[in-house]
Amino acid sequence: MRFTAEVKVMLKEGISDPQGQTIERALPALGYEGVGEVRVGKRIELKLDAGDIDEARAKVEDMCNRLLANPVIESFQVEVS
Amino acid sequence: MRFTAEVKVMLKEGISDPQGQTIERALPALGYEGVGEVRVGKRIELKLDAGDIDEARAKVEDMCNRLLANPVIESFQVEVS
Amino acid sequence: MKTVHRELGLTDAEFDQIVARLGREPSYTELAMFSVMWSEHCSYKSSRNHLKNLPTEGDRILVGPGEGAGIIEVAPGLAVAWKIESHNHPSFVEPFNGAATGIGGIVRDILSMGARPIALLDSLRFGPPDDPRTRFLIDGVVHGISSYGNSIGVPTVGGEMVFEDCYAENPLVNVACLGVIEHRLMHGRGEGQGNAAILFGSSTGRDGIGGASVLASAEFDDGSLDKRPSVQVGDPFTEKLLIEASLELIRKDLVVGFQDLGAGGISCPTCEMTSKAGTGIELELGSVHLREPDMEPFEVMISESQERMLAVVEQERVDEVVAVCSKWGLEARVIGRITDTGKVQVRSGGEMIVDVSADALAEEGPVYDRPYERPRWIDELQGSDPGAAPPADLKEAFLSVLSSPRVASKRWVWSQYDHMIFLGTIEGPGSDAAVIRLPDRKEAVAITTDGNGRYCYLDPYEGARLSVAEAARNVACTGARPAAVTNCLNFGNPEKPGVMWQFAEAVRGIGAACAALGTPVTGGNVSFYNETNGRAIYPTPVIGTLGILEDASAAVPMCWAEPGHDVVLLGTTSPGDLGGSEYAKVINGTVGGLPPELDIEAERMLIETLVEVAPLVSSAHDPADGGLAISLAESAIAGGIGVRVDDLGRDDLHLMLFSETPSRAVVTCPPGLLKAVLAVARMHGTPARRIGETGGDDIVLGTLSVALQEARGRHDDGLTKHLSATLV
Amino acid sequence: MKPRVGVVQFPGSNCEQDCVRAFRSLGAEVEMIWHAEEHLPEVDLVVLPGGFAHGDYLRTGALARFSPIMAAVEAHAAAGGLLLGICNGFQILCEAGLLPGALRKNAGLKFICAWTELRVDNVDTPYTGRATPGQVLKIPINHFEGNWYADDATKDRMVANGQIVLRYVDNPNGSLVDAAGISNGSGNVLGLMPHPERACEALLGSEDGKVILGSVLDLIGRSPRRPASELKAVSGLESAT
Ligand SMILES: Nc1ncnc2c1ncn2[C@@H]1O[C@H](COP(=O)(O)OP(=O)(O)O)[C@@H](O)[C@H]1O
Ligand SMILES: [Mg+2]
Repeated sequence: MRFTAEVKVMLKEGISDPQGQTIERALPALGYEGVGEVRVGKRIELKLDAGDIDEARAKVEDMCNRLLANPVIESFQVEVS
Repeated sequence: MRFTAEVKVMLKEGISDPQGQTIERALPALGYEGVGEVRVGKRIELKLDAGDIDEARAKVEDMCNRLLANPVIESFQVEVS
Repeated sequence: MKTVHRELGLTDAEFDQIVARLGREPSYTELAMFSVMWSEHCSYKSSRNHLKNLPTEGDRILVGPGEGAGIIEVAPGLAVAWKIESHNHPSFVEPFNGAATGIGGIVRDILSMGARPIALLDSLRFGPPDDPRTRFLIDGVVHGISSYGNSIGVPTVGGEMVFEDCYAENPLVNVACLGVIEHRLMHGRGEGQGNAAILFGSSTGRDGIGGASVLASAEFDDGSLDKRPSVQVGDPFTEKLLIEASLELIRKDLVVGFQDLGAGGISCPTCEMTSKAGTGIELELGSVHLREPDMEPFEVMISESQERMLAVVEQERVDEVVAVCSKWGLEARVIGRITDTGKVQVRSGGEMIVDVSADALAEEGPVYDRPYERPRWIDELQGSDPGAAPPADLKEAFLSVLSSPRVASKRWVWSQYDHMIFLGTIEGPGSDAAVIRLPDRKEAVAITTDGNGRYCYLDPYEGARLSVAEAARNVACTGARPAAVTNCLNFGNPEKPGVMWQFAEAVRGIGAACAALGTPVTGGNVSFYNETNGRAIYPTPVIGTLGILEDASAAVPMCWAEPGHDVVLLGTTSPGDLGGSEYAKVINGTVGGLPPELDIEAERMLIETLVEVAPLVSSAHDPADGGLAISLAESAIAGGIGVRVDDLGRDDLHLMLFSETPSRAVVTCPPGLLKAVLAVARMHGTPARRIGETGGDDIVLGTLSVALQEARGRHDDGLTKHLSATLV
Repeated sequence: MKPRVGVVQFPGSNCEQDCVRAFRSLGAEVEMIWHAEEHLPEVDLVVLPGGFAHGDYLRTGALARFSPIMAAVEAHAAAGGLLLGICNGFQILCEAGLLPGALRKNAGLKFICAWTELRVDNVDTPYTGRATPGQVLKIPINHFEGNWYADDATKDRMVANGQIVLRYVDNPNGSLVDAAGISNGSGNVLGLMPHPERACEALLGSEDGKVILGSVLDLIGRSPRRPASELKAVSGLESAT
């Protein structure tokens, strides 16, 4: 069966996020007040074959640990459908 | 009121995505067969003040059009909660 | 409290020393500060006794070891800063950010002297490149350096990339930086009672807590990859702002003293600057600009958040300083005042939580005379086969050495680095030393890093001398006169007598060679505990030599300019010099025997010769890894011109081609100038003889003949063919 | 009268000094313009230099277009004023809509610093007057995001109009139609990824950068007051986007 997976990769809590901070600092100048806690991460979409949804999820999580995310500084979330 | 927004920015359909392709090419060597259509994009989280959820969404969409995405090559999706 | 100090990396004896010094038990925050300031990384407790014997003085040396960087006078009123740092452990844990923050750190060291950073070198060592984990490390490290260095607009103009099994679990990432004093030399002194201490740059977060004590001063084991909270993320944009804001503050004469925040966080500049000035400091922790609101005082004091500086400023200038910082978009806050107490005193919420002598933290750390002993195995190693056996096929051997990852072209690396910005890169990556013209001047400096862990493994004293000689020779090949040395000493666990012996021998070798060559040591860095699971790296001193060239346009390239030029070998080849050579390793799979013997006086005369023949020659390049054959091939490939060499002596051809005898160089000149070149060499007592001529489409070395095209192909893809496999 | 060149400095610009040096060596009077200013001084040519304007974190040039000076830069260009974007400056021009298309990550997903050869495909622009048709220039590139993209209609129109002014002889980054430098419809705005300021001195490896920087100074020299009035419109297109 073919599944669609969506992977969200974000920097772990406590790891500084210069991208998010830079955007946050720039927003007021563009007329957006009251915006905060901006964090920037990655989003990966893919399709894969698996016997069932649990196997698909396990496979994608495994890929995240090995390739798609950098577990030293990033955490990830997987959604499969 | 404080809202949380999640913005997904992906390359438009039809625009080649070398990052996605590189991952796709790397996967078989790591033992993952049958994975395809890999696309890599950005995910931005932020918090903002707005009167209601519609206003919040409109604000974030406006930010996307002006800053968070480049309409020439990217499309975006906004979720507010 | 009884065991907390151990978690912080302090020994029981060190803890007792702290209690005795204070006359009481330290507070937790005080203990944390002692743990970073007394760490190996910050206090040099195991190395001090040896380093103090290095030669450090010379006519051109304006500032020697002990400050952010050495300062060397290039011409009257023109001075440069020069320094090297290691970021080995962080780069193993998180290659991209580890290497990136390594660049950030060395750049701030240079900046702290009031110098604008204008060039970087990266000296890298990894395990064999065909291992996937190594490929991941290489890609991360190179990308980290490129992304940080390129963003801050400082060119990376050269370096090294070496592969050995011993670095597989402990890669070395050393980075050197060159700066030029723009307005005036700054000193890290916290002078003037009542002056304000201003912290500016990034906010302070939990990143890198205990980096100096936990990451840089301990061995690795399998659990080390979990030492994650210590990982720092670099922000090159803020670093760029920090550079410009700092230089503007100096240009406007707004600061009294100035220091970067690196290992040890706020603790480090506060105690060091006041200890040097004989003053004291009072800090209000509540004034520190925090990234995370709920940080403990000890975390604030030792956090190694990147991209921060501390300036000491007269009260009347505070507003102007804040204004300059905010022009550059940087937060700047007064966090304390200079006092006359000789103490670092820290208040948090009205309570005094730190009250210790600045000297105790900065100057009076423990100093160890660690026992050392020549290890037994070294005799067996030196007595083993050096690997000089002839190859089955000479041509294939030549191509194998030429395409070994260590010798092959590093273009894959340096094409990812901006190496041209500032319009000063006269000779860039690919040459023996980079030649950097100083901004808006005709003077240039030549800079290089060199180290040979294999030689040092066979004989650390001789290996260290050879590294100093090679670095000086590389500089001299460009026509520059070697003037100063910075060094990065990468070793295993100093608590092991065998490692300590390697260290002592290497330092002795560096001292001897630097003294003989007249290149004082202006500073450096020691990185111990380069061991994983008890296996140490080869002892690896990396030497960064800087030379001076009065006229940038006189720089000598390493590539051949024209066909029909005479090829002259300076120095003599000892055909037995194959111990630890690239040939022995690649062809015979051996690292054994003795390294080549260095005659330092011959080296000195060769360097004199190279400097003096510079106006006469069209190229100069020294035989190093791989010997004469490789050196000739490199110049031919780079120039796109072949070569014919007939006069290679009587010995076995492979010995003549691949011996790594030091104190040699190959120069080329138009035929009309041959006599003049030979005469200069004779005057300095350097053996010199014409061995051939440039030209044609082949590399012909005696009976060996290879098409230039084929040689180039193998040299070009020797490294990349390993890397391209599965990199993402 | 010397041509007057204004180089805009964003906080993270890093090639601004190199541009100043190169233009000065060619005889121009150069001043730096801080990005937070709202007005341009009187200059004949505005240059957006290379670098990482505001860190380039989200996308290159994404934040820079909102710098206060950009409104004045846009007005300058709209009035036909000369505007040159080099590398990051080119990326900013695309983000600001002053040039069509967008610059994506290099196809090889690596930063590239290397010498390249560029063919001049249109010599009828303010920036290529010194070139002969088809002349090949040796000028280095230095970027991660130089892979120019535009939709088919835009691309075709630009090719037909001669707006693809410079092309790579050997495409290093995947750029559509090998584009290395493009202009707007009226030709007064040029953006290019290669760095001509790094190629104005034989000692550094090439003097071909003078062809581009010198051409625009020549043009200004012929008509210092209103260089825009001399512009030869490359086509009937008013604006590129
Ligand atoms: N990591 C690196 N970064 C930048 N340049 C490098 C790197 N590694 C090697 N190079 C460049 O490749 C060339 C060859 O290096 P190397 O073999 O160490 O030279 P040499 O034998 O003269 O010391 C040098 O110009 C060096 O600067
Ligand atoms: Mg050399």
